[in-house]
Formats: sequence, structure tokens, C-alpha cells
Amino acid sequence: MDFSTFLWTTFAAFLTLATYSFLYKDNPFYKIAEHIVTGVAAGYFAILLWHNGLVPKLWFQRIDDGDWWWLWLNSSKPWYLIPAILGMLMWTRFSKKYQWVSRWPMALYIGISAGIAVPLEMSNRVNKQLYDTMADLNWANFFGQGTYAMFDTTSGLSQLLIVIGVVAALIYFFFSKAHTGLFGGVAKVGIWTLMIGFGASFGFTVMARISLFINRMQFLGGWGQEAFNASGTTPNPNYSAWYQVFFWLLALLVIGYAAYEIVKHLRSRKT
Amino acid sequence: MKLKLFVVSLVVLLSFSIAFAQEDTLTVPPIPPDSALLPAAVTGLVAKDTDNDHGHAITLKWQPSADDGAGRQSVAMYEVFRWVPDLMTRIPALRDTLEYLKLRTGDGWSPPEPGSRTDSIHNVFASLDDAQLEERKESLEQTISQAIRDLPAAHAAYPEDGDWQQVAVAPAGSATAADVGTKEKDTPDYLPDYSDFYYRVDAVTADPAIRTASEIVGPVQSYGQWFNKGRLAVSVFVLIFGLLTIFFVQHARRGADLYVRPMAGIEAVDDAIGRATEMGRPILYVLGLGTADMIATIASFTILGRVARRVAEYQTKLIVPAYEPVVMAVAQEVVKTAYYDAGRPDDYDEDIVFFVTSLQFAYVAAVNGLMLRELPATNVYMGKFFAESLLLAETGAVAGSIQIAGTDEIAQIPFFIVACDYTLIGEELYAASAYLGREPILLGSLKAQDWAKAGVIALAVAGLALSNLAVAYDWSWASSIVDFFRVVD
Amino acid sequence: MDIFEKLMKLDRRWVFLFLIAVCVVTYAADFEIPVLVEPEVEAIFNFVDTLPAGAAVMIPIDYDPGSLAELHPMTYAIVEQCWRKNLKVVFSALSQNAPGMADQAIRDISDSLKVEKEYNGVVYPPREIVNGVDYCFLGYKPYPAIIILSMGQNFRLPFPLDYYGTPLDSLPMMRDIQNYDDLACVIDISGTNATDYWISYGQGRYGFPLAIGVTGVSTAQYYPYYGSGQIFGIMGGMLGAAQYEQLADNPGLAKDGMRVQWSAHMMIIAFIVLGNVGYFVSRIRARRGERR
Amino acid sequence: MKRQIPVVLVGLFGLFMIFQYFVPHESSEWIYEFLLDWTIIIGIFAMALGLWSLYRVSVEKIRTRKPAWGYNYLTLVGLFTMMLFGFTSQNGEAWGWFFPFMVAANLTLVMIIQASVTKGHRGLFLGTAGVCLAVCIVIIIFDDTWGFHFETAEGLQSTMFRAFFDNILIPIFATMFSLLAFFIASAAYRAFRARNVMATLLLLAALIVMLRFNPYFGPLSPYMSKASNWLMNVPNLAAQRAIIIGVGLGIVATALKVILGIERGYMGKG
Repeated sequence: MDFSTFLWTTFAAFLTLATYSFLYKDNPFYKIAEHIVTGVAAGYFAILLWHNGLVPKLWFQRIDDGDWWWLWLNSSKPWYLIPAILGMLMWTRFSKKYQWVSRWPMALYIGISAGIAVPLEMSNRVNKQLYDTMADLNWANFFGQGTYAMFDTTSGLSQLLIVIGVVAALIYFFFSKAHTGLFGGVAKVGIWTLMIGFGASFGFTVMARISLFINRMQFLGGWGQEAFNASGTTPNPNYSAWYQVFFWLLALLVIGYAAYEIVKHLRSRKT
Repeated sequence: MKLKLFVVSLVVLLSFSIAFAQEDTLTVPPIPPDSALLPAAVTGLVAKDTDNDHGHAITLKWQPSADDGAGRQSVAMYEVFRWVPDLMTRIPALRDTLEYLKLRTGDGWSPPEPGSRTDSIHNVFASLDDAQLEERKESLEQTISQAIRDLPAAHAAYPEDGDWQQVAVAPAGSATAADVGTKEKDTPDYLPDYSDFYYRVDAVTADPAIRTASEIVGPVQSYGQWFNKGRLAVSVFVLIFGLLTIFFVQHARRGADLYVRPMAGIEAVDDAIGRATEMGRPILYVLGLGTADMIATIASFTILGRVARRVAEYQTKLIVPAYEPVVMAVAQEVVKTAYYDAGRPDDYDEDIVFFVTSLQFAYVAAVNGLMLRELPATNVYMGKFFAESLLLAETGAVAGSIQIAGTDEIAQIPFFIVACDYTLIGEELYAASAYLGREPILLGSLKAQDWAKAGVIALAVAGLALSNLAVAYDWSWASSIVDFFRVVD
Repeated sequence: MDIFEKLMKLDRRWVFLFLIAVCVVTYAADFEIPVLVEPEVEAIFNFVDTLPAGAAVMIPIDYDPGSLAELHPMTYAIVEQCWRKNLKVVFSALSQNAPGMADQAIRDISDSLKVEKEYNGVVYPPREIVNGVDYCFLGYKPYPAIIILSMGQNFRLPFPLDYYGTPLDSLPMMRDIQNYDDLACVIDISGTNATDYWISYGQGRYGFPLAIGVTGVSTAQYYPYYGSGQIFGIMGGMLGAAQYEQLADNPGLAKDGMRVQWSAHMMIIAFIVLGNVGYFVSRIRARRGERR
Repeated sequence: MKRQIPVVLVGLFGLFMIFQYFVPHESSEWIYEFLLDWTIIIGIFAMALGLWSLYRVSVEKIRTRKPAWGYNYLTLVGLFTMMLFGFTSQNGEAWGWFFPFMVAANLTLVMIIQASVTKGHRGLFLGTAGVCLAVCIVIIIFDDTWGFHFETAEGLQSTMFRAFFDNILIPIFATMFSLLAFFIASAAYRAFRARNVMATLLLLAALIVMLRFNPYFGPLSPYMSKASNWLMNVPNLAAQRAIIIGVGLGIVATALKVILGIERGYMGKG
């Protein structure tokens, strides 16, 4: 790792620690990280939209130069004038007086999206899930096999329980019927199923989240090793004492801020 | 003039010769004479236009070879061949030449590396000046588009001027394959509609040189359909559901009294706005990470409209950080109208709804900071949420806010349930706007949703019974009923 | 405020501090936490462990760098076990970026075989791993279904040369190996749908013993094959890899990760239990108070 | 005019898109792709609104001296710098006057902000901005080691653009994401109390799944692991399926209400 890369990594390590400082409380370092990332992310996204959206969609390959040019458009796909104009109608929002015109492109946007959603969601969410529920059960292995038969997920009983759970949970979602009597009882089974499912899903996610933290620890550890030229089997040929200087600078910052906060806390306790 | 004609024809000739030079990779390996090892050929080969598609594809079906999984068991795969006219084979090379000419006449061109493919093209054109290159480029463009137009005619000329090319492979044991091309005329995979195609299928052993070809079938043409039969069940569902909605909405309009069960999360919204007013602290409304084309976000807009109207009436402060510019624009319109409807247009400020940034964790970082600085009395999260759900909700809990959440993103519901005070689960998000508005028309559509759910439950139970009976008693009619509900994409 | 109420209303920053401390300490420290071993992982280990020296095992490496963190530990543990036990290994790659993974694994594991080491109480001497004698790496070809089918006829048909360009016939170990019949088993380690092809075209057609190692998210979809006996073992994700590392007494990346995971999980559970103890005690007290 | 036309547009295009789904023909596909491009292009043009909003809100915070106002300079400089990086790239290895240009450009921005928030001295700030802008222009004209690229995507590959992405965005995103490890712990501690049946079920299911790889329960441990597998694949699957179906109906109902003009809340009219 050459020195400039190391400096960048040091900056990344600083931002990592600054973001973690949020766990204690909102503080100047978190504010720095937060405000930098907001601006840079907005700029990044704008650039992506420009290069990967605007240019290929509207600014048709200059090399293919058509006969006429207008508004970045050429004659190869003149019909793209329509969305370009609609897009520019959005800019009427800059004016107080003509702001209402921007409702037209917004209405188109929402109309097209709603239209796409109706059959697509019906197919993907309702039809397909319904068809999956209509599968034939595993009668040959109804009560499960092996030592842990009661927890055999491929048994017919488990498959049947899934169907019962689906029906009960769907009944819980009824809006126009009071949850009383038998109906209420089934709805209760439904919400229990939902809660068990949510609990399991919560517990299952813990591992993935801890992994993310392990990754960040590895990043910080790798940076520390780099600062002392201790990473890998081949020593860094560009290594100099400056690597350590920057390591200690950041370490000092962390320790200094921690000490400041502790002293402040102790003082506020005394008074 | 004559010179010009001569030069143009020379260029065309040259590009054709390049095309021919590259053809050797495309030929079929010769079939060896040792016939004792040859596998049995496939039989009953049928080629048909692929159904329910936009055209540009042919489906082939056959009976597997006698040596596939039985007999000598020597077949490892099937290779599908289509007869391709020379004209079609030539187009990619012409395109390479055109690409070269475009680069050459454009900015920042540098000579290709010696020995590369482009270099062989370059050698042909090296000595020409810009005007000549430009001219050739144009003539070549015309040649290519003419060639694409001539493709159906060239296919009709079977078996003149063409050769067999492998277009698909299928592992042993399969009895069907599809030759899927694209509709893009400027890609090498372009397959012209309404052209006569001829196919054959080779049974190939593990040694690719030992193979047996089937009979040739054809001509067959590809074309697009006007109705996707695989989506028939979806169309029935959409139609019935649409009619149900219209029926119940009309029913409600005529003044029917519709009951809806109470929902804690919805009632909390009113209390929360009152609480914020008492405390003199703002309300934070997060529309989620959805773009305005997601229905969850559209549902969130309608909820925002109701919340904003009440907020305007109570004269509390509202903060709406938006994730996406279109979402921001629509939300501004929603909030503005809400303030006008509440009779407080003067309280409306353009910066109630503002854009933050369009990347997930940058947005979260900013909103988290906002929460700890503004200390909102209530946070409302409605819409599409991903991994940031818990980041937002836990920070909101630190800030001491009452939190109401609603999302249809299944993976995030557990986190909202754990970290928020009230959570609308899945479908409840879509019902919330009707609940908040309490307008009979909207409640009517809830009734339609309930009937649809009842229908789904009935169908699920009936379908389950039918499909199990169909297996047990071998009832083909029952399984065909169940099959109706299958969606084929 | 007594201790139980404090337990209930602990500032969350104590939770954060404990979690950081637990993670950093267990990450830096070097100790082992046993992992619960499931029968489907143990089956693979026992199968490999009881093979006679000289037997050949095929290990298709079908994952990309994306699922490296979960699947590399499996490869390392199994291959090291095979080579320590003097088994021969045939590698193949049916996913586009897999050859790089396999190559890296082969080099790393060859290095670790160069030192003497003790596994489950048995000391194994150092050993030089030789290409063509201890292993053969076939390389990558597209169309997994077809390659799997033709390897059933003979490995030489899809792969006349190995990954390094040597003809298979000139590799000593491959002289006795024509097709799956000459292998003890196939253990597919895959982050792609190559697993489906190994099950339906490989095991389904040629009937060799097949075990699989897959990513955590796709484990559930392959359990039915374990139930029906088509695969004799299954390892899922980091957890499966850690179990194998424990069985092989060869702790690696997966067990290192599991150490932190285990401590963090236990800490969270401990906090949940503390919170509930506080909750119940204060509720009981409140009831008693009412009675008085 | 202001209210009716949008509703008509939504209905018309919505209904068309519903029918389009069932027609696989090429012409229908062409219209689908074209209309999808409309939404994309409208979104791209809207980005200008977003950036303007970000700029205005930040400047407003600086002007009114809101808490943490000073940091908003970082946001705006970050935004401006990243956009400049995205539009520029080096022609060779040398940096030339690129960094002095970046400093001058950012100074221009800061001076313009100062001019718009200040009460007096507006002329001074505008003058300085003008000088900085002139410096920028001079550098652009005379320095040819780097250049602007608006039509081609060189900027996406430029060293600084990538460095900002790799060393500012990625570390902060990854760290924000990993904060979840802590929040999942604190949320579990705070909320997993056996208050009633529902909360107890949630708590028990989570505990069993979290204990799935723990060997310290003797003969019970394998049951724990199998039970967690069962919980994930039976009740969890049932819950997911029910939610998916319910959400599907909710989405279709909402979209139909929008298309039929029953629900106009998205236009602020309930």
C-alpha cells in the first residue's frame, strides 16, 4: 500500500470511527461524517443519473450524428422529445405561479407505475403464492422421519401447518369483521403465527448483522497492521515512519475525545 | 464518378472477404465414418413458434434418442442446428468494419495493436483519407440495413447459400429446447420474424465428433402473439377484483353503513399529533426508501396527506425528509394541498418537504442526525423500508419519540414491531389511508379487499383438496382445474 | 431505584459498550467455542474420514468471490483433511469465476500441509503436495449440465487437458480415474445453481455419493434432497463450515467468526434474560404492594 | 384544468399499462419500454429539483444559524466537489492545475453562499466569488492536463471520483449498516419482554433461533437447532406467504383506486 492509499485508508478509518461515535451520542465527529456523506452521496447519485441515465437515454451517441439537433436530441429517435418535455415540465416547480403544471408529469409517472403494478403484483404476489399453496401434501411422510420427526420441514404435517397458518393469518387481516367468536379465535391463531415468524426472522438476522461488525473490525485491524507494516508476508517497500504518525494522530483524536467526554460527564455529575 | 463506384464496390468486396475469413469457426465438425459407435437419432422432431411471446423464438420438441438413458446410454447432449443464410453470417463482420470506421472517423482514434482483429481491418483501410472513409462508412451502413431487410428473402432461398449453425444445446434426457433470438436488429442474436427457418437436432455423445443428425424440419416462422395465455388466470383475477372494488365503492356511495374493526396504529396517529402539539415538538414523517413508482410509497402519500391536514389544523411543525426527487415533488404537492384544505395556506413552507440524498445509508445518517437535533415528538414511518428500518427506529427511541411504522417489506416488519410503539403489518399499510379518511368510498374498497381475501382462502383450501384428490384418485380434470391457476411467464 | 428496576431500564449505551467489548475481545483473543454439530455435517466428515488412503474424492468448486466468506472455509477444511489422510482430490469449476477460487485454495492448503500438525489427537507429518499425484484441477467449462453428464462417461471428454494445460493421461493419479465410478464421492461446494445440476444430472444419473456445501440462504431449499437420500450430507453457510472445522479439529476462518458470533449472541440473550428478570420481579413486587 | 387533467392522465395511462401486461406482441412491448423510459427521464429531470432543495435547505440552515449550521458547508462542498469530479478527468498522468482549480471552484461556491446569507458585505463576497471564478476559467482555458467530459463517462473512472466513492461513501455506508449489530442488540434488550402471549411468542421464537448453534444444552441442543430450522421454514413461511398475499391485494386495490380516480390522496385531495 503506497502512502497516498494509506492516507485515504486512514481517512476512511476516521470516518468509520466517527460514525461509530454516534452510538455514544450525537457529536461533532458524527456531524462531520454525516454532512460529508450527505453531500457526496447526492453528488454521486446526480453524476450516476447524468452519465448512466440522461446521456444514454436522451443524448444519443454523438458519433451517430443525425440530421438535426434540438434539445440534445437528434433525428434517430425524435419521439423522445415527449419525455424530455415532460421532464422539463417538472421544472415548473421552480416557479410559484406555474407549479401546478408539474402535476402532469407526476400524474403520468404515478399512472404508469400504478398500471404496471396491478397485473404484476396480482401475478407475483397473489396468483403464484396461491398456486404454491395448492401443492399436494407429502402423505407418504406425514408425521416426519428420523429422530427429530416433529421438526421435519418436509413432512406432510408441516406442509399442512403452513396452509393453516396462511389461512389463519389472512383471516387476521380482515378489516370489515370484528375479531370475535370463532372468527376472532382463528384470527388470534393468525397473529400468533405472524409473531412466531417475526421472532424467528429477527433471531435469524442477528448473525448477519454481527458479521457486518466483524467486517468493520477487520477493516480497522487491517489499517492498524498497515500502519505498523505488519500486514501480509511481504513488507511494504514504500513504508516510512509517517505511516505510524498518522496512526497515532487518529488514535490520539479518539483517546482525546473519549477523555474529554468522560471529564465532562464526571463534572456534570458533581454539580 | 466511375472511380467512386469502383472504390465503393472495392470496400464492399473487402469487407465481405473479411467476413469469409472469419467463418471457419462456425462450421460443424465432420461426422466420422465409424458408424458402429453412432447413437440413434432423435425422432419426431417438431419445430413451432414459441407461444405467448413477442416472436423471435422457436420451440423444438423431439423424442429422445434410443441411446439416451437406455440402449448404449451414449448420448450426453443434444445440439440444435438452424440453417443460416450466408447473408446473416456476414453481418457481424460488416458490423465490425463499420464500428472500426466509426471509431476511425471519430475523435481520439489510435491505431490498433498489430496482429489484433481490428488490425486486420485496419490494414485494408490504412491508406484512405477522411473523406473516403466517411463515404465508405455511409455505404457500409446502407449495406448492413439492406442486408437486414433482405434476411427473410435469404431464408426463403433454402438450401442455397447457407449453412447449418448450432443455436442451442440441451443436456441428455431433455426432449425440448428453444432457439431464442432477440428483436434488436443491431445485435448478433437478432432473429427475423416471418422468415422460413429449418432445424435439425444432433444426438451427441460425450465425444463431440461422434453424433447423429435428425431429419430436417421446416419451414417454420416465428411471430408475436396478441394475448399471453399463460397469464389468463391473472387477467381473471384482476377483472374480478376490479369489479368487486367498483361494486363495493358504488354500494358505499349509495350510503351503506360499513363496519371496520379498530386498528391501534391508526388511532395512535391522532393522539400522536395532539401530543406533538402539547409538547411543542415537531412530527417527523419518513416516506421510506421507495421511489414514487412503488405503490407502498403512493399509499404513504395518501397517509401523509391526512397527517399533514391534521398537523396544519393543530399548527404543529412537520418535517418530511425525502429520499428521491420525484417523491419530494409529489410530497410537496400533497402537503401543500393539505395545508390549503385545512385553511392555513400561510403556514405552508416549501421546506417542510425537502430532499436529502438518494443513497440508503447516507439518507439514514442524515435522518438520524435530524432526529437527535430536532427531537420530534412523533416519528411516522410509512412506505418501503429496507435495512435502515431498525437504524431509524432505534434512534427515534433514543430521541424519546412515539413511533408509528407501516411497511409491506416482510423482512423489516419484525424490526419495526420490536422497536416501534405501533406497527401496521403489510396490508394494513394500504388500509391506513381509508381508515384515516373514514370516507365511505374508501371503506368500500376495504370491503372488496376482504371479499378477495375470502376468495383466496376458499380457493386455497379447495385447490389443496383438489390437487391431493387428483393425486390420490388420478383425476385429470381436478389437476387441470388446479393448473388453471398457474402463471407461466 | 433498586437493582431490578435498574436491570429493566439500563441505558442502551451499556449494551453497546458490552457488545463492542465482547466482540473486540473475542475477535482478538485465541480460544475456541464448541459449535453444535448436526448429523448432516457429521455424515460428510465421517464419510471422508473413513476412506482408505489412496482413494479419490471429487470437489467441484462452484462459487464466486461473492460467496467466498461462507464457502472458502468449507473447501479449506475438507481438502486439508483429504490431503492429510493421503486421499487424492479432483477439482473442477463450473462457475465462471470459480477457477480463481480453486487455484487460491489449492495454493494455500498446499502451504499449510508443509508443517506437522495434530488433528483429533493424531499427528500427521509434513507433506509436499504434488499436482498430478495428490490432486488434479480440471478447470472451467460452461454448460454445467452437459459437462457433468459427459464427465460421467470420462473426465477426458470435457477436459482433455487440466487447468494448467497438461493432458490428463500424463497425470499419474488420473491413470486409474476414468469417470465417477472411480471416485469415492463428490462433495460439491457451490454458491451457484450448479448444485441443482450435480443433484439431477450427476447423482440422479450416475448414482455416486454426493454431498453439498451451500450458502446459508440457500440451505433450506436443498434439505428435501437430504431427506430423500439423494445427498448424504449438507453444510450450510458459515455455521456448516464451522461445524466441519470443529469435526476436523482444524479451526479456521469459520470458527474464528463463530467465536465472535457465539459471544455476541450469548451477550444479547443474557441482556434479554436480565431485562425479563427485572420485569417479572418488579411486576411481582407491584402486585404485592397492591395487596398491602 | 389543474385537477381534472392529472386524474384523466393517471386513469388513461394506468388502464393502458394494465392491458399491456397481457399482450406479448412486440408493438406492445415497444410502448411499454418507451413509457418506462418516460418515468426514468422524468425522474432524472426531477434530480435538479432535489439538488436545488438540498442547496436551499442547507443555505437556509446557515442563514438562520440553526443548530450544527456550520457543517452544512461540508455538505455543499462535498456535493459540488463530487459533481466536478464526475465531469472531469485527467488526460494523462499529471495533475497540472486540477487541485488549485478545485479549491478556486469551491471557494466560488462558498463565497456565493456567504453572499446569499450575509446581511452586509454582499459586494465583498460577490467580488471574491467573481475573482475565484475568473481563476477557475483561466485554469480551464490554459491547463490541458485535464478536461471536462459531459457526453462521455470518463468522470466515473477518474481517480478522485473513485477515491471519494471508495474512501468516503463505502466506509460510512458499511459502518452505518454495521450499526445494526448494536441496534439489534439494544432493541432486543428493550423490547423482548414477556408482557403478553404475543410478545412471549415473539421472544421465544427469537431465543430458540438465536440458540440454534449452541452445544451447551446437552441432549436438548440438537432439538434446538432442528426447531429453529422448523420455525424458519414453517411458521415463518406461513407468515410470509400470508403477508405477501395480503400485500398483493392491498397493492392492487390501491393502484386500482388511483387509476379509477377514487383515491386522489397522492395529489393531496382525499
